[in-house]
Amino acid sequence: MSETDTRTTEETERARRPGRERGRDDGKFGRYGGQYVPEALMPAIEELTDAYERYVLDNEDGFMDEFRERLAEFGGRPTPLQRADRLSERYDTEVFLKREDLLHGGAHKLNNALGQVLLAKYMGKERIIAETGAGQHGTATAMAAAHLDMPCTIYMGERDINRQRPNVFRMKLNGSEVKPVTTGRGTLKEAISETMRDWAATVEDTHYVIGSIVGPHPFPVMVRDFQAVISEEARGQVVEKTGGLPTDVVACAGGGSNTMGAFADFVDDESVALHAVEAGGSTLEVDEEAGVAPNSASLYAGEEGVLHGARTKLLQDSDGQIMESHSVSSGLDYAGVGPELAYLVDEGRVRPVAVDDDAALEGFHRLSSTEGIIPALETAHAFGFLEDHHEELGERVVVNVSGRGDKDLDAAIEETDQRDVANAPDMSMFTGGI
Amino acid sequence: MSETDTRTTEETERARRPGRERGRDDGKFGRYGGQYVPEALMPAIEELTDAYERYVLDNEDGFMDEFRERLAEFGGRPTPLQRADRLSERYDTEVFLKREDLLHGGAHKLNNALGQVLLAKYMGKERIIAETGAGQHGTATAMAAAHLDMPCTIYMGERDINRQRPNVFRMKLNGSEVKPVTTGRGTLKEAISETMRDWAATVEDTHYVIGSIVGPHPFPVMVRDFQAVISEEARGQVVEKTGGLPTDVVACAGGGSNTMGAFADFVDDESVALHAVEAGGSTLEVDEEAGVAPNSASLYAGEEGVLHGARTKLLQDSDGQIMESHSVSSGLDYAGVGPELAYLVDEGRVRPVAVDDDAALEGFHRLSSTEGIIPALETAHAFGFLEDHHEELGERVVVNVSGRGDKDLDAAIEETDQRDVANAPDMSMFTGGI
Amino acid sequence: MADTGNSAAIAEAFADGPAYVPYLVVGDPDYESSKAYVEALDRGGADVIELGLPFSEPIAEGSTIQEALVRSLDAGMTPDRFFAFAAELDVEAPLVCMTYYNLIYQYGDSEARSASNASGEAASTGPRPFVERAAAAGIEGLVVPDLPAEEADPLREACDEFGLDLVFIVAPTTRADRLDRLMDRVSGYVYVQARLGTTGARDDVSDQTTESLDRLREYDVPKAVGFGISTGDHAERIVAGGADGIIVGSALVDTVAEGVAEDLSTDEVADRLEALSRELKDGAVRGHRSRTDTVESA
Amino acid sequence: MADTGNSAAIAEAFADGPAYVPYLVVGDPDYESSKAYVEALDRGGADVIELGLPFSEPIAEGSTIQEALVRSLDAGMTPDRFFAFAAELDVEAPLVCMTYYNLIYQYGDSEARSASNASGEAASTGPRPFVERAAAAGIEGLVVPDLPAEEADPLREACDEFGLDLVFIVAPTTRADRLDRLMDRVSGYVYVQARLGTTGARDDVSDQTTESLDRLREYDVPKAVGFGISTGDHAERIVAGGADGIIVGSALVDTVAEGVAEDLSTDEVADRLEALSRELKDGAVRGHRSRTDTVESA
Ligand SMILES: Cc1ncc(COP(=O)(O)O)c(C=O)c1O
Ligand SMILES: Cc1ncc(COP(=O)(O)O)c(C=O)c1O
Repeated sequence: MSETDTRTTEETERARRPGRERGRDDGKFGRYGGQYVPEALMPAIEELTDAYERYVLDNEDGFMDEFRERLAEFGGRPTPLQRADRLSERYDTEVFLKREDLLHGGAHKLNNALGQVLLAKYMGKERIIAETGAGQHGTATAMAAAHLDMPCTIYMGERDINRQRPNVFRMKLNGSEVKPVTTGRGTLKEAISETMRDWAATVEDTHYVIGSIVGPHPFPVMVRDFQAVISEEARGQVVEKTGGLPTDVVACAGGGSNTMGAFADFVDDESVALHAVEAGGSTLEVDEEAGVAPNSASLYAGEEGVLHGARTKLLQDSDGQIMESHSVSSGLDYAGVGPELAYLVDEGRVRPVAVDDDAALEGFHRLSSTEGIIPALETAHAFGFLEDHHEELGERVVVNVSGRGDKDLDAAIEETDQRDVANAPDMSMFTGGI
Repeated sequence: MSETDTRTTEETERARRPGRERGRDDGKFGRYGGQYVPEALMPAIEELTDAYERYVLDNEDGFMDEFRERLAEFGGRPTPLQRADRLSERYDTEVFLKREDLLHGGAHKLNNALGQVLLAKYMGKERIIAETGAGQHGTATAMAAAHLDMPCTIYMGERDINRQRPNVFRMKLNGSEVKPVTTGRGTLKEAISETMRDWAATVEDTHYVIGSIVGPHPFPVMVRDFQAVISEEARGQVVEKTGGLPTDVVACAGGGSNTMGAFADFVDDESVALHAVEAGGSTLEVDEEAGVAPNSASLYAGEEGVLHGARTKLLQDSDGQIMESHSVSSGLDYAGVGPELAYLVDEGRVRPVAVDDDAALEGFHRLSSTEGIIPALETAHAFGFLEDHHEELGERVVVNVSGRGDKDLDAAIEETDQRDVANAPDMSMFTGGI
Repeated sequence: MADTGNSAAIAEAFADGPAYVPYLVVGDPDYESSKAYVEALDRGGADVIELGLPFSEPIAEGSTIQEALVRSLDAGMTPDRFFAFAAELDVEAPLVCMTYYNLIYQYGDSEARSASNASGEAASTGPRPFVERAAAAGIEGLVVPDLPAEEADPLREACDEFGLDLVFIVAPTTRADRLDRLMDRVSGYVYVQARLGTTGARDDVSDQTTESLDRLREYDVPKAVGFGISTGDHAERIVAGGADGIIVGSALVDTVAEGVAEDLSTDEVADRLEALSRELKDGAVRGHRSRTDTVESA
Repeated sequence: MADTGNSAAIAEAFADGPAYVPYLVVGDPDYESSKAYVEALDRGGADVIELGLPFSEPIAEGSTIQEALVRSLDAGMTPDRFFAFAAELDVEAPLVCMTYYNLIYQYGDSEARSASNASGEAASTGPRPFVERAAAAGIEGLVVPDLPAEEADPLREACDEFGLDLVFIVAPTTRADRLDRLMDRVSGYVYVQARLGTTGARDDVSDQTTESLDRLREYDVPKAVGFGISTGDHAERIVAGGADGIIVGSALVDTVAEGVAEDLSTDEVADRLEALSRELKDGAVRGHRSRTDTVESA
């Protein structure tokens, strides 16, 4: 507890959400978690841990109040819980959609980015850095930084920059500097290294905004706490609408932030089944020789290891080298996963499921054409799951719509073109891109 | 009104919003409005008028309740009213943003599209048609139609199709048929004619969803009533936040639906100044010879005439031929405007202002970089107005953020490239498009 | 108003036998050819000629006529040139102008209009100057497809002042209460829309036509049926079904468009228009005869 | 643990005079050249040699070393080849392996691991097999940049079991409480990070170095300063400032990279590495001498 804390315990996050204690004290989720970082970053990590405890957990200086207010006003919270009429009919079960796609920026990413940038402000930091792969976390961070008037630098692999130009443009419009990373293969992992490098040199005045529930403690708990607003709202909404808890909650999982966000307040409700849907990519087989796993199913198919500051489940070869992962959705394309999810899977509390590229694309077209919501390709995996597994589900299912698909139009064309997607519209005029 | 109406008057729209009586009875706003349509459509118009009165005004069968619930759940209402910290500082006045950009689909358009598609369902129609120019109204209608399981055909000029491929793709994803219109110049006006043509042949089972407060009665009042939720919410929100009414409400105006939506419930508050910001284009001068007005300032510079079913203010030559209008934002690029706005301008209640392309682009970059919100180019005009006219405004200004700018990234690059936009970021890597 | 029109010539055109009422867009594809075409209609037996004055937003037209309107506008057609054209025409049939209300409403002293606009007041010339000018050019009637009866009183007054007929369109969907309102204001003839949809040549004869004619029987204004008539056969059946005249637009405009597409000479197109007119007129006459026969044999 | 290390050779390297501790990535740019390069360091006067075993996600490295790690991985480096390399080396200086924790943690019986995974249980070989194998290959110490003291106990135990030193890095930002925790677990020498930032050759000598050395004075484990040392001059000043040794990485890796870029012969690159080593070593010796002089003249 902080010395300047003058609020009653009722007002603090700890008191409000006792179900979110996992990992808060020591950053450990059973065997997972921890702080595997270079010594130079340890002080920053400790400073952040302290700030997390004071501002997030104890609401010092009214941090959480301001956070929630900004999430509401700037972000557009609460997002609705919508009954999906046609999916409900199709699966003969009540399907509810948690509409994170309606959040400012078009995905749940802002919940976290806004929380961290605001926290950096409370900590007196003067600069924000972040890495981004496809650009979703980068755009969310750039928006939050502009909103809170913080200079911001986003590291992005050069190859990703070329593939995700609209997102690069959005970050620049929001006043962020986008630094191309030219080392190695020019993708997310090099961008992460480069951001770490920047942080290691600038920790004193800079905060590194990590984009999912990964990385060293306190990131996994902190990002979870910022994203937990999803399940906090959804739980209240589903109870209000139906008078009871859902039987199932479904969310896609890359790093797992929308996933833990959607699960957090349901973990203690033992009757609620939690399904983490990972990218099955083209196949779950791995090519050890090439170091490639053509999927991103680290919960389902990964092994314990240490990556980017935490012990968790990873896609790695037998030496411990990290595999190149793959998914039709770049936002799920990550070889690791949040340590809390790894733990909850081992505990049997969360069920990991892999949905392959084909099923995800069908899910994409199904939600678009029958519900009038074009989902992100990441999110589409959750709907691929629904189609394949609906008979295993109970009578009231909440699916987290983690983001909208406007960013994915080009990819959807290309990927739909490459295969026989049964429920795709005639897209002949778009062959070759938009 | 209707025979089956069993609700108390308190529940009806008429009773709830007496301030919205203008035009309801006869479709007239002073000299403006009316029903200038081919005889074949008159019965449809009369049927629609009847349906409007029963379902919208009298909430028959709980239409308005369902509409509001779907707007909330599917659309994401209420949208926030956000204080814009940095603009407030810049202009030394409290600036609040009404965040219609957060509505599903990315613009206020859905308020109307959802209302009309739902109404068509209540009327027993089996098919939806709509015209679209840049594709904003088309995408909103396609979403609403998918959501409500109504077959939908969108007419779009061939040239517009080629310029707005992402929107075309979105409509197709939502299951709509997009029919290219090849007559004439292949733009919005030909698409309107073609939609009218379809409607004239199919009125019995088809509803034509008009996209703004234009067209014959009851469209102007009906679309206004659907969009009035903007000011209904904003008024409540600003009073709750500040304890008082705003001094000014600002909205861009093309056809004027976000405009009237933002103004509706403030019209009776005489202390509130209402500013309708039109596209000044490159200049307010017109080229009579070529029939081109390089702007879309029909309220500010237009003359009374009859277009697309209503008497209103138009950009026309001295013969009465409609001018080709122009704006950097395709959604404002329309030679007419809603008759209610024409009336309110003549009455002195609404102040029309023209903001040119350059100032709009600066507004676009300003909001993006200082507030972390990338606005639609249409919306950007309202922020161009703020910059140029803030000294004339009172101490509490509400600006309607009618839509987000994701759809405009290409246009923003091209247009920023063509001129010296003082506050644009370095965009050299984007020269030539994304 | 009902059956007694302002224009004696139009009344006469319907007086004995069926009236053949062809339509062309003035200035399509250019001023001079267009004049030759209209005169060919006259030679082909036109009883009344409808002249289309193009408006930039023709919401009531099929694509055939819309394209013709664009051709004419692109070639520089204006209301003033239209009036000059009408005045120069060498035809026997009375002329009816078909156009959209905005052109009628705006016509007049454009300086006065812009002055009133600058002073902040709305312009309000209204339809009178247009009608006055039309009358001077020899126009005897108006059809305004986007002007419903409810909005028509100012135009009706001007027409009466200058002796023009004002033709209204009745659609298959027009309900009884509206029918009265229309028939109260119509003069010259009523334009019976043969089917739903917009203009354009079609091949069948619609049931809707018969129903419409039935509903109109009690009103004794001449009933001219239009929308989709393209052959002598059609014409015959429609007149046999009770029509007092036939209005033919798209089939003739198509002929002009063919001339443009195939780069035919003006004479060649004019000949085709004349021949088609004859066929249509003959069909109408046959239809009328068969009706009279039926009546007589009854 | 503190000052008494497990490796006598490492202790000896720091015993008299300053230690020159060069670093190279094993297998950069290929196995054989790399061996020649490491042996050149030895000839150039290395007292301890740090051998980098490349990991695919090297979050603590500057771009120079990151690129070298990629070159080595692309050329097929694995932990087993690394150990073979170490065993084959013909050098006098004791060897320290620098790598990331995941490679240490995963090493072992891969069949056992995948069996345990298939059975649904997490693998838990832990660091012992790696350390055992390292010891067998002649490695006498480990540096693991992503392993903080808090997570280091299992590795510390394995190192003690097999007689290896475990080197920790102290950063300018390391706070006092953490310093104690680190110094409790360190052995062999402590790696004093000269400045904030990641590895990479720089030109100046940082104030942060002096401060760090001051803070470490009370702990009597040897202090080797690294990060950014690239010339004999640097080396001199740093040792003069109180360091017991200098660690040089990027400057040497740069030399290897130059060889790749300019397509130099292995011998040429080896010669340059040897020469640079000599310069650095000499600088360190000069620095040490000046310090002794100062002390003596004081
Ligand atoms: C829409 C969307 N959903 C899901 C993800 C995956 O991230 P996480 O698993 O952290 O929610 C991303 C990442 O970019 C995303 O953009
Ligand atoms: C974002 C946005 N704002 C404004 C408009 C203009 O329409 P209206 O004036 O009817 O609000 C459009 C039309 O497409 C739009 O997309």
